[in-house]
Amino acid sequence: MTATADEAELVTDFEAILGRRDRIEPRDWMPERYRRTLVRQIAQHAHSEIIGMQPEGAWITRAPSLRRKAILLAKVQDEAGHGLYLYSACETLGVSRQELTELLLSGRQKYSSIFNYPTLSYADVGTIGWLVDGAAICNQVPLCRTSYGPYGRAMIRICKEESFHQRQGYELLMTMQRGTDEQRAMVQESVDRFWWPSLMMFGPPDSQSPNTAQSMAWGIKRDTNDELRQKFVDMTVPQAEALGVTLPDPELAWNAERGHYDFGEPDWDELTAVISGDGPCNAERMAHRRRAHEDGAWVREAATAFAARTSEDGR
Amino acid sequence: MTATADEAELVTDFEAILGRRDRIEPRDWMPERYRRTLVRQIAQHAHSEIIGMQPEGAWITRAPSLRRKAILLAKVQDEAGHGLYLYSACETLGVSRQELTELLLSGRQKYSSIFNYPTLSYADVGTIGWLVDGAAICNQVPLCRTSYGPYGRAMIRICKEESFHQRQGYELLMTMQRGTDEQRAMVQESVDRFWWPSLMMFGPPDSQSPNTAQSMAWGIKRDTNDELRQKFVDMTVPQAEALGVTLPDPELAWNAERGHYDFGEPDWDELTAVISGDGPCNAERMAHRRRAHEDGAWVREAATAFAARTSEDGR
Amino acid sequence: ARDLATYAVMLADDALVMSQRIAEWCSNAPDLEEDVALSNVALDLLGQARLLYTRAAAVDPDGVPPLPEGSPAPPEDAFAFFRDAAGFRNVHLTEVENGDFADAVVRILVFATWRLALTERLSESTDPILAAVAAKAVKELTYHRDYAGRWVVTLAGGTEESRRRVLAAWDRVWPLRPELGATHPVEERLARAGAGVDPADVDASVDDVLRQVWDAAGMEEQGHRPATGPQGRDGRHTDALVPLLADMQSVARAHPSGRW
Amino acid sequence: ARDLATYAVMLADDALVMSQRIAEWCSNAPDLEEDVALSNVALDLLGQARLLYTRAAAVDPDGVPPLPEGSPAPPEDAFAFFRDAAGFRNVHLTEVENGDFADAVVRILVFATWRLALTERLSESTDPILAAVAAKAVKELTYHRDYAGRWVVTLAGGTEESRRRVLAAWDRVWPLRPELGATHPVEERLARAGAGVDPADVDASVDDVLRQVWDAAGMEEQGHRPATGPQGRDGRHTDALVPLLADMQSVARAHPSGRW
Repeated sequence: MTATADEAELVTDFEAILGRRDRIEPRDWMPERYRRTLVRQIAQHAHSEIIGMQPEGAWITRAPSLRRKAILLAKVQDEAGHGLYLYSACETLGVSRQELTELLLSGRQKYSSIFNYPTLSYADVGTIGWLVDGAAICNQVPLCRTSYGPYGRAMIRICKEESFHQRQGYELLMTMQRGTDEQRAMVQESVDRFWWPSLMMFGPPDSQSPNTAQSMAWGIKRDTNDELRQKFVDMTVPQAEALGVTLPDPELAWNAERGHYDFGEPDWDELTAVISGDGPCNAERMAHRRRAHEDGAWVREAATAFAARTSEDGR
Repeated sequence: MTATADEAELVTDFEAILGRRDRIEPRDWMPERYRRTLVRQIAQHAHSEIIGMQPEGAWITRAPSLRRKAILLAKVQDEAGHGLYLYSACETLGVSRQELTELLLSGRQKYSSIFNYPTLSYADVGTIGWLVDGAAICNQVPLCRTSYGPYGRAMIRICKEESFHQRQGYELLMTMQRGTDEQRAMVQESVDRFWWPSLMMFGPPDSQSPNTAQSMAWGIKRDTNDELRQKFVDMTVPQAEALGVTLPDPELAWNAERGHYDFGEPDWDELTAVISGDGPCNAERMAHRRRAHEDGAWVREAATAFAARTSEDGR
Repeated sequence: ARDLATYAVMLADDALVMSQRIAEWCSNAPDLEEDVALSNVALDLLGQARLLYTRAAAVDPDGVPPLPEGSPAPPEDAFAFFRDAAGFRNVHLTEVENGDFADAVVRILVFATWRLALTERLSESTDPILAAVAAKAVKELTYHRDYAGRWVVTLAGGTEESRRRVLAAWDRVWPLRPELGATHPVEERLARAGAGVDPADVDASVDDVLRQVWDAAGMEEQGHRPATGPQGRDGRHTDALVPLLADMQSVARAHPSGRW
Repeated sequence: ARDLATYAVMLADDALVMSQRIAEWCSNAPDLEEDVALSNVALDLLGQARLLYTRAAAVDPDGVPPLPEGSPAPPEDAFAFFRDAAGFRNVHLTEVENGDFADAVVRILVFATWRLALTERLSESTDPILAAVAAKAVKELTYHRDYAGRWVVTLAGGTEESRRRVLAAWDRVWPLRPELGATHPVEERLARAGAGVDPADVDASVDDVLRQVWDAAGMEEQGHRPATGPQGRDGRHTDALVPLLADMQSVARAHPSGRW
């Protein structure tokens, strides 16, 4: 990349890299729309990790065994860690964490709609691990091969941890299924609440997802929403059977012809409502995040002032 | 009372009223030291009602039956009401509630040391009713005949409600004693914690209570600390037996000669420590009160501003 | 009978959970008078809840949640202490966290206005007990509504800060308003039978009362109001109910066969 | 054996209750890095608690709190979830409410400095398991102490507000310091037997470390320190422990024979 190289040449190089499925790195030239799309996607992912700490984090203090408490605490800690990797990946695209935080807090950038649903029992900790992390993994595994280097590398690390979380969630549900009748009822009730929202995590149907084609061309998306959703359903139905829970969809059935499970249509109006701010917990999640951020302002200011002073002192 | 009447005459009149056990009223002349002693005593009593809402109030949300929740909520509400009467009585002596609140919050006026002990189980709600309200009643019944009219009348109303609370507390303990072994253990553990602090509610021994003589002469105290303490012990021991709990004092024994129960010496150093701020919950109680007061400042300001505006508007 | 009992439990749960939230104000109010008044509101609602649970248990004894073995607790306590969040039927407005004093009065105003509209009609229920409970509640709720309404007007016309706060409280409370007008199938069936009230039938009159308060307070009418179906009435709650119940039920559950 | 088990429970309760308080910071810290670091501290302490409860149960199986009938919970959970406040042996420093971030770091600094001094000696305990648990804890607590110490110095030398807040936090935490030096009879007997540590023996070295932090932070030495005997070690607690336990134990107790 030199100052004299003209735009067309840069685009050709860029597309050549994509063509051979190689990675774009921070110092490579990239089209502004590619950069902006990536920033939005990575930031939304990072924000989801941070907001996602809340629904599960609320159960750390109430975990019903010390072993489960340790597992959950470590998991939520991992989510904070994922947020850190992803904000770093985003910073390589020239946006600071502070800017991204402002975009989250002002509502101009989104986070995954799934975290606007409440967690009402300890079974939800298991269900989130199984279904929500499961759906996240379906979404994310292809992103390990995404065209932007820092993002792909962050995803590799994240996916490894997520699949660990998924197994732990499933194991919790399995254990509860071997417990009392009340516990089994808790598990079923939790799965009933999370099934449809999990399907919506893959976004609107392809017919209503206009940006998919461009993202796939850029190699920052590898499969369409509907493909991923189908993959998730196919993966999950046998797990539900092994677990002994019923997925709340009467249309769910094996289709031998397609070699896939058929399933019902999610309530897309609900998804629209949740994305536009009218989900059950949108206000609560944002208020929590804003409060934590505001409460911590004096600490961040103190750290900055202290760093400035000690570097002045030449210490 | 005229402008020409000289001091000596006023004092004579004042003492005549005391002499015939009649009441001093707000518009009567009174010696400045009498007024100041009364303000201190009534304010301390009012503050005790307000601070006393905390240790019991913390259990309202956790009351183990709806009936007990209603009883406890009504009781703590009564305490707020007692605070109101007593601050009003104090205001007739020319000190505003706001001034008194400042004196409490700055630590210049005290409240009863008993509220610096924690409440650790629901049995404490019963024990506070039985022992703490019981001790308060011993202290307060004589004050119904106190020389200052508004104070005496407030005490009549308060004592009536307090003895109702005491019966409810005792009844809770009785009920728990008919419950499980664990509940009986809770009751005993609670009585063990509250017995000595209850005895200390009567203040230091007479030998170390220099102001008692003057207060008795003024008719704002009717019995000495030790007399009241003895009365309380004599009243309480048979109740403890009926309840089936052991009072934690090996020296406790009937003295046929005196016609009273003998009992051990409370740990006066502990009382000194608690009064001087080193009790188990002093910091917590004051911090709670200050926070509630500060959190409510904007509401009080709004009410004042609104009242000023509407009276201006002639509405 | 099952419907009637469920309906009584819905109304009882609203009252109990709201009472629990208001009771959290105890010793935290801006002034002693407000401590007394808020305790009063909490006590009234607690009393309504107890009568309604008792009615539910009388109508449908099989619907009372099972107690731990050896527990001597009365039915009202079985409802209060031995159900999990998913078993509660209260609306979200009653369960969300407290916020500041402006939230408290806005929330009480909306809740009491709505519940008053329901209970006024319910006092003519074909179920004589529900009718009697409702008739008693009408007086209480009128006081709650007027108390909260006065404070809303005071805060709106007080200082800049109090106005800002009361408007912010409206913004937080208002999204919870639509659920109050959503009809649950049980409510619909009972309304048809003359034993209950369909909340949709009082929705407009609730708005009328609230509009009067807005006018008196010089506030704009609240806008955006997304449609919603029953939420809490179907056992779907916010996160906030879980810690509320954990706290409320902790002693009762620690001593499952305790006697209080 | 009874003494050894009691001693292990004292140390375990300190770690569990402190861990529980620190875990409340989760998703509330001033920055992501602090969220990660505080979770780490909480996790380390939780791990210490689990090992110590398990040791206590092995040494004195009769001392394990009784579980509800049919509960498959391991001993560590019997200790954590099926004791009431009066059964807990932790010091008050671990149980009081959280306050702000300055409280958090001051409290962790004091706690970790004290516990590090204890565990350094305890790693030479005649009980080989306690010694091993302590040796592992030494590394963890060193990190906790250094982390908190760095923040105390940073806050003291940051802005006016941060300095004011860290000084206020010291004022709140300091009254809880004397209890850390008070010797419980169990500790005394075990120290004499070489299995435990008498906290009085490390009291001066704790002060030395804290003094270094004060110096680095340019703060005055803390004054007034009323003498005290054991409090929490004897089951005498502040009000703050009760809601902490109500929350922590709520799910386990709601499902007394649950399997997790």
